Amino acid sequence: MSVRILYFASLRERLGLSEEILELPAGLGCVGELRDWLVGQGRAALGQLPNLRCAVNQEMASAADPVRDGDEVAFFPPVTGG
Amino acid sequence: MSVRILYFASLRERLGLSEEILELPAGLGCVGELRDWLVGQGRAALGQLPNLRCAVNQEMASAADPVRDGDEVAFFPPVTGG
Amino acid sequence: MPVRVQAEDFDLSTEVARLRAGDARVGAVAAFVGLVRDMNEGECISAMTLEHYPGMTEKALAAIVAEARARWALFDALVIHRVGPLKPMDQIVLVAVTSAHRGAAFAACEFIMDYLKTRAPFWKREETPGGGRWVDAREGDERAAARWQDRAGPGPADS
Amino acid sequence: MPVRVQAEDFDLSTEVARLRAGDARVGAVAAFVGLVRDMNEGECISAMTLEHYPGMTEKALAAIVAEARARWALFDALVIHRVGPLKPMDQIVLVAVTSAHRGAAFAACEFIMDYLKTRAPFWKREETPGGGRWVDAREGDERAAARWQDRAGPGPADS
Repeated sequence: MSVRILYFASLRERLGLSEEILELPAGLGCVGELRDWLVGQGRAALGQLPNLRCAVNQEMASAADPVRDGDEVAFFPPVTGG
Repeated sequence: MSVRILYFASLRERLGLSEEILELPAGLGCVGELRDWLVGQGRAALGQLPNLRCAVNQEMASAADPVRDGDEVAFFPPVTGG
Repeated sequence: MPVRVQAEDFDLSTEVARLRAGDARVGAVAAFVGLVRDMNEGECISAMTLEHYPGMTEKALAAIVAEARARWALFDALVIHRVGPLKPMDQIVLVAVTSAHRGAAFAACEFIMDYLKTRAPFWKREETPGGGRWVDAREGDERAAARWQDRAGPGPADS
Repeated sequence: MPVRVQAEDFDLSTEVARLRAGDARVGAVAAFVGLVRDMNEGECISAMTLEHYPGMTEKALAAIVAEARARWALFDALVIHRVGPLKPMDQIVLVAVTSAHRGAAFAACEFIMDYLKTRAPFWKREETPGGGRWVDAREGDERAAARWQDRAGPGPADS
């Protein structure tokens, strides 16, 4: 399945990457599995950031939330607006 | 002793009076005694207003607070600004 | 002067800009504007007159602002309260405070309004279809002011 | 539109006037403005850049405003948040709400700010003498937001 992945703020800078569209292997069911797979694919910063946050289709998500074909998944540090 | 007395809002309207300077009899020691004396002098509305409030020299006061020569004493209903 | 009692209207942006002018320590401005409503206690209001106690009003407001500054880490605070004839949608009161953080700003601004409502000598007279009437004090205002007696310091957002 | 994410500055009076335009039911406006400070965590700040997640940011802000409107009796609410490069004393964010009474207005305005701080995808990067740094999330912000989970309804000033 194909997923669009976005990175923001310090994570974007560390990865040197703001966006990628990846073909994921079968069996990647949830956000936590996607994160671990990305770390294995060389996105090491994803495993180093304390308090990594995630959104699926522009809604805040947790590691157990499902990832489906065509989803937009974003990883980022805790927000600091306002 | 001589005291300046002010009335505000509905109390001013009921008395038809906003300010008077009165020579008080000896023995009037506190705000409550002054109020009762004024009622006896024909300022009946002072005895009819529930929750009558008072200030002595522009500070909120209670019935037991002293009244002295030259003081400015104000009577009024509960405040409703803001 | 942090307290003004005036017949004239005021402009929110102008007052807030003046309050924080040149002070780059300010991270938070909390502001409140009270307005004349066209209905109160189920009756239509066509006009309002605000009476006050000249001299005492300014002192009472200054004391409330001083107490807010003693309780919270504020850089500045402003109260403007209008008096005289007003009509629906007119501005009545502005309270604005500046602080480094929002917790102190919100708390101080609400504190000043709650105390103003119960301690500053203003009285509202409303014109209704049935004639003029003096507004009754609201019991809820006393309760709102009483809340602060248990809350000496800053809230959780100030840490 | 109650939510705007923009690079441009805003004017407090203009926005508040628009929010309450023609609505004589409004008795209370609570407004908050967040500003860039020239110091943070003990370091001098010469400039700041605000990054956001286009699309999600607007949705998150709209959801926060909708939750505030469900909790309190508001007539209207507005959030403007700037993005891009900013400098000390610049305005970052405006939250303004209108209500009949001040209790609801204060609570809703502070609620929106507390939730915005922890749920809206914005990130600040500060320029300091030692170089650029991403601002760390503050634990106090999480606590400030968590307070509202126990507070479903209006406070004593709304009675």
